[in-house]
Amino acid sequence: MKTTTYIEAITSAMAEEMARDESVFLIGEDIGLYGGVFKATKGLQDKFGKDRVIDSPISEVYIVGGSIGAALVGMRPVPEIQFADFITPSMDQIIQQAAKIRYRTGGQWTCPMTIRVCCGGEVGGGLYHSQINEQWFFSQPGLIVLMPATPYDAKGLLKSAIRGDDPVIFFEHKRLYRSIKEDLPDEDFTVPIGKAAIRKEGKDITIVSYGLMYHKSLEAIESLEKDGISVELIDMRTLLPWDRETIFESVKKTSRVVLVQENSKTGGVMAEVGAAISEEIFDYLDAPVTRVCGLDVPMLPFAPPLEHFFLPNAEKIVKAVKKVIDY
Amino acid sequence: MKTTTYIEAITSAMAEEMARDESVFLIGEDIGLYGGVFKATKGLQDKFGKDRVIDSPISEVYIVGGSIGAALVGMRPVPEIQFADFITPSMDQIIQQAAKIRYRTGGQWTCPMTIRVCCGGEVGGGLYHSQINEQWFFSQPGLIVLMPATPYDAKGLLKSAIRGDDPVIFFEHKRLYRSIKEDLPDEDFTVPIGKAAIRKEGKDITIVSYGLMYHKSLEAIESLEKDGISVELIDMRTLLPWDRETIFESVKKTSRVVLVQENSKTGGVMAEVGAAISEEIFDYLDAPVTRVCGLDVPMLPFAPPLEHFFLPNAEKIVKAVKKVIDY
Amino acid sequence: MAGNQANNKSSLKQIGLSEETIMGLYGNLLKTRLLDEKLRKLFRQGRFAGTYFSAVGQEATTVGPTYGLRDEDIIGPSHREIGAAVTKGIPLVEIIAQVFARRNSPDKGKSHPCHYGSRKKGIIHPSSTLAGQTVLATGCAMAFKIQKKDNVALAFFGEGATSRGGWHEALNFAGIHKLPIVYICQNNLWAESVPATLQAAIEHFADRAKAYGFPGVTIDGNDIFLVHKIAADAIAKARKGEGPTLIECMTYRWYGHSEIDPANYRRQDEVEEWRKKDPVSRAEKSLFDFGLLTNEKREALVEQIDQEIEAAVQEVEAVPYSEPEEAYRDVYSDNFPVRRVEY
Amino acid sequence: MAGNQANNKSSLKQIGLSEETIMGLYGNLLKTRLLDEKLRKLFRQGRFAGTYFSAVGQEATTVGPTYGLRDEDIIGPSHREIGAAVTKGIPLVEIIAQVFARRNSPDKGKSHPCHYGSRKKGIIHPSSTLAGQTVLATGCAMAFKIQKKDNVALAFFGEGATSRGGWHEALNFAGIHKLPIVYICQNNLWAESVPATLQAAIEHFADRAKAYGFPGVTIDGNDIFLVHKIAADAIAKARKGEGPTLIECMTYRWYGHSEIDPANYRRQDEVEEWRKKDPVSRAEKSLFDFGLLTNEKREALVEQIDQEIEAAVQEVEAVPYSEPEEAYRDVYSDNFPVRRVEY
Ligand SMILES: Cc1ncc(C[n+]2csc(CCOP(=O)(O)OP(=O)(O)O)c2C)c(N)n1
Ligand SMILES: Cc1ncc(C[n+]2csc(CCOP(=O)(O)OP(=O)(O)O)c2C)c(N)n1
Ligand SMILES: [Mg+2]
Ligand SMILES: [Mg+2]
Repeated sequence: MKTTTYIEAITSAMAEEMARDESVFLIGEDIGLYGGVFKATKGLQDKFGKDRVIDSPISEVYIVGGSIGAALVGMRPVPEIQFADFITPSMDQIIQQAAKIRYRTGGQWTCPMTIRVCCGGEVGGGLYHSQINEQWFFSQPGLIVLMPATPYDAKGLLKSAIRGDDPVIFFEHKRLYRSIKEDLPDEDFTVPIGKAAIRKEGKDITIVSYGLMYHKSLEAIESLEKDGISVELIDMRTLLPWDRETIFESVKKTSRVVLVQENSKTGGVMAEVGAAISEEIFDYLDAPVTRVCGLDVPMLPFAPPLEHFFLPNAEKIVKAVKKVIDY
Repeated sequence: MKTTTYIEAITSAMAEEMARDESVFLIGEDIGLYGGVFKATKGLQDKFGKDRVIDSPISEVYIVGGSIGAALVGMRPVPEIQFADFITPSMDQIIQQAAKIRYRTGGQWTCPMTIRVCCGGEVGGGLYHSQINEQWFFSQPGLIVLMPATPYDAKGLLKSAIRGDDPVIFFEHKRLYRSIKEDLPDEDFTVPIGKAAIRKEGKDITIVSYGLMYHKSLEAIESLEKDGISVELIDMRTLLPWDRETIFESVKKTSRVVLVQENSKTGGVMAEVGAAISEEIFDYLDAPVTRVCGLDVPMLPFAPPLEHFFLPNAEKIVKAVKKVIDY
Repeated sequence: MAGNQANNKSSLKQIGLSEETIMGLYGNLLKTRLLDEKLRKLFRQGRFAGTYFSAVGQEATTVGPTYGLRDEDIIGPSHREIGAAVTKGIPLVEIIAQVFARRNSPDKGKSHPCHYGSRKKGIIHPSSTLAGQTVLATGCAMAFKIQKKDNVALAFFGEGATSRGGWHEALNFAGIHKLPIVYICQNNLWAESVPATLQAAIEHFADRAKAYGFPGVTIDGNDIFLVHKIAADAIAKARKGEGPTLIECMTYRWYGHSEIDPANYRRQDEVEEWRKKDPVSRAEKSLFDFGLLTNEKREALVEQIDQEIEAAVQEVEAVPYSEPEEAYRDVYSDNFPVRRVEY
Repeated sequence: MAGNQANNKSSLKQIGLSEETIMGLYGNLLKTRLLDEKLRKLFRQGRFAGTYFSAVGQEATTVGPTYGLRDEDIIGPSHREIGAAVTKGIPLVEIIAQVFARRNSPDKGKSHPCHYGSRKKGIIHPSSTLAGQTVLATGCAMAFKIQKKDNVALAFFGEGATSRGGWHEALNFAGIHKLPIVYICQNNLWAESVPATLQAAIEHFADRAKAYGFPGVTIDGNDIFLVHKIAADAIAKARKGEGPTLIECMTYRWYGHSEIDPANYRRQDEVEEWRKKDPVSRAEKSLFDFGLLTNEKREALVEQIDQEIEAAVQEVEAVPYSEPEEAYRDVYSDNFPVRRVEY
């Protein structure tokens, strides 16, 4: 067992997978000598050489598109997008190539690629260093979309992604990189893609969240329990394909649900989760499916009070839960 | 009054706005001499010259990004993206620049630009000539997203878009270009952005749709009425900001709703509409909010039976409506 | 006679290619032409859906570079690479099944006609987004370098596609890392209706290589022997780890952008002029000169190929489309089946 | 003395710029330097949030081209263009208020520090996506051409940003349409931690202009007078409708990529070497030689500017942040207010 931060979990997952399988390689901006702007790839170029840890030019189209090409001929690329804000130039390659090459070729070509994307707010990053943009990939069949909230999941899911045969968008929340630690087993382990985690059982209401919002929800629960409200807390972990069964079972049990999402509300992942709950287990609901989300303004303005106002937090979650409980 | 097809409505809107305001200009691939691959810009280069109807190189980044720049200094660009499938390279410019320049500058710079995007299936276009991708823009605050279903709306909304001061993604459904006609007034008219249209009043159930799916829903209604089901039919027209009031009022009245969307289901526009209905008018619902959508596979496979299987149609809508009615 | 033969031998020598190569190039060129003309006709008869992009007039630019490649060498094509499909050896029935989108197509009818590809034969099925496969092929070349394999990648694209940002990013990367890739630009003077003069302010797109630190060369793209030699040299160089080359082949498409395009943006005399530079008749003229071909031999060859094509078309047309349920397959690996929807 | 003066006059003449221009350039250069060093310090003291990108060492590349522009000329900057903001005349208080993200900033605290912009002064606030403003500025130049105005656009970017696809698309379009724009590449040898040798296989990024059919030139970017002259000529040419120019300014950033970067990927001797080429002291040396500056005059100037800066900082720091509700504003025009959410 070793106490490990979220970012160390990611680094070690890459190091172990690279040692295990020589077809795994990394490409991205500043990931080599520098070890990445957040140091996620620290030491890896020393260990695995410049051929397997490639400092790319500022070319997000190529970082992803070149990785797809390499994946077609036997490699398992792990490209890094330095900030989720800069994934927009790669949309063409992700959507039109990675997500569809298996489909359009009737399964002849496959794309085992894991794009690591550093994302998320509450770091004073403003409009261009706080974005997530997970909803775009969530709506694209052919992609796997992951967002771990804990070091264990970060390591286990990243390993599953790298070993898998599908293109994965792997979101890492930069606010979590150094703020959370966990004891991780020394032996090799993976976390299955497609399974949500019930982090806490409860009976009055279900909270569904992912990424940083899982931690905000945890915070909210402390205060809610003081008021005698028993919350079941689900961390989605895999966004696509999302784990309907686990979420539905929980909501069937509690009959009430609050969905928490960091990104702007309209058209987000929780819109789907909410719509699906209403569509498929309507009869079990005793109150409206309620969302706590970022504001419907560009994610997110720079000045600290504006950033704070934009983001969901424990206080907002508590209020929403109480409203649903009192419904 | 003149009988006008959907595409003629679009052409005439551009011609009239260009005559009215010299800051309006067009840029896109094959739009000049050739008049566009669907002939939407036919005759406009002859009329307004090469400076105002610009045949661009194959550069979707520039087509949009250059238009944004021009918009900043007093122009009202109307760039064309030849197929919605090819809008992916422009995502960076649309999301990071157009949608956010007003916001990030505290309102100093504005971007009055209308991106015309030819979209949609049921034309034998396969994976790369059938896409819509409206959900990406629908989830981006700062953008206006329109999709007319009739010639009147096509003309009136396009004019509103061009005259407005916000960046607009204007989806034109290629299946409708020549398949529908309508008598249009000779005098100038506009259609307000942000207002849905109640196309038909009814009392048993509400169908909400847009674009080609509005027409599929109309078809479905014919058969439903024979079975004595009275349907209220709403055409969203504006996707962002969507007209919650009109939709909510209708569903409050009918207590039942079916949402019809051409694109894949997961993470689509109707997820938001469904989630919002469940969230905000929960008590009025007598049955689950039900969606009829494209399959959750890449939109869409080429072979005719596969394309047909992918798309919603009147038959599927009828079945879904009956299920909701019988609930 | 003897003198004549000696003469032929010497011109054969001059051309610097073996008889086998010359005949191989010609055979593929002719097959490509006949298949393409046949498919055009079938499309016009409504025998298959979608659309059709003819490459008639520019076959030498695809057959020439492809001839002699290994199966493991990768091609990243665009929409006019029927010649690469034929030459790299995708069976006729597979090519045609893909065009007809039938159940026996290896893609099961999911891809567009003209998006020729084959995993087995190392051709990446294109997405329609232009220059997309240029980026992917560059990534394949990057992989070959990491894997220390001496495979090469070949990317095909029109002059129009060079305006795309992704194209720039790919060539820039290939230059930095001296990747084993050869870029073939088919400059046919038009991108759909847009002339090359509105695509760039330079006359020769090979000049773009200067921005990436590797050589670019402009050649007569309708001389199949020249195209093959220049490309083969560049491929050999790439295989040795000496970096990429950009080859601009000047050529022309005889027909519309696709079969529904009347192409009346072009002047008729321009079309006529280029038809005179027909790569097939030019190759034949050389073969006649070399004594490698006679009219009779040619006719026999044509008839044989036509029969092969006809047989393949008949075989394909007898096969139905995939059943609708096929739409659910190949979205993910088997671990993640797609949820079925019932109404 | 008299002889000395005559000497100075002749070297002044040699340099080909008026005394007013020389002093104007120097004044802006010095002000930029002092402001930049001050902001670095303030950031290190935790006086403002976010991050800070210093441009110390490369000020001549922004001050030189910007000096003499009209308000209506447009600048598309990146993240090291504090010199353009100062020189084009954004008031100090506005610049600092933006860095501090205060309520009195024209952007109301929404943009990132160093994303300097001003509608009034014709500088487009950058998005962080590199080369983004290169595309926008090219669009402005396109508009000027349509509007038949003789305004010009100036785009600034580092050598790293030239690897982006959008950069290629913009320059390609500018070449085709001979747009009134000048592209300034600040080649400071590094893009964050990545050396220019991993950014492209060419030594000089000016060579990329060849791909777009307009001239590219590489110059000493730390000689403010040279930078100004070369840029002014290119701007004049663009204004006359004679098309774009790409100017590569060789320069260097003294400090880290941002203030949190120790920049230990660079060799110390490289840094030392470039510090010797300091654009400010080089300008001063010329001014001393010309007899336009003395040590006393310089000190007085420094003190005056420092006081101005200090006053502006104090003014700004007294202003609070915007109230939270401000987050809802400026999403759309007034027609489309954003829905408020209450929990
Ligand atoms: C990104 C993108 N934009 C637009 C199109 C539509 N389109 C298909 S082919 C074509 C012209 C291609 O010209 P060129 O690259 O010269 O190839 P050619 O057709 O001449 O062989 C266009 C604009 C596309 N497929 N992809
Ligand atoms: C599209 C995009 N990718 C990555 C980044 C992160 N990033 C910010 S500055 C920078 C390096 C820029 O290098 P260069 O263009 O040479 O400018 P310099 O910092 O040297 O002035 C990088 C990679 C970004 N802002 N945008
Ligand atoms: Mg062409
Ligand atoms: Mg640099």
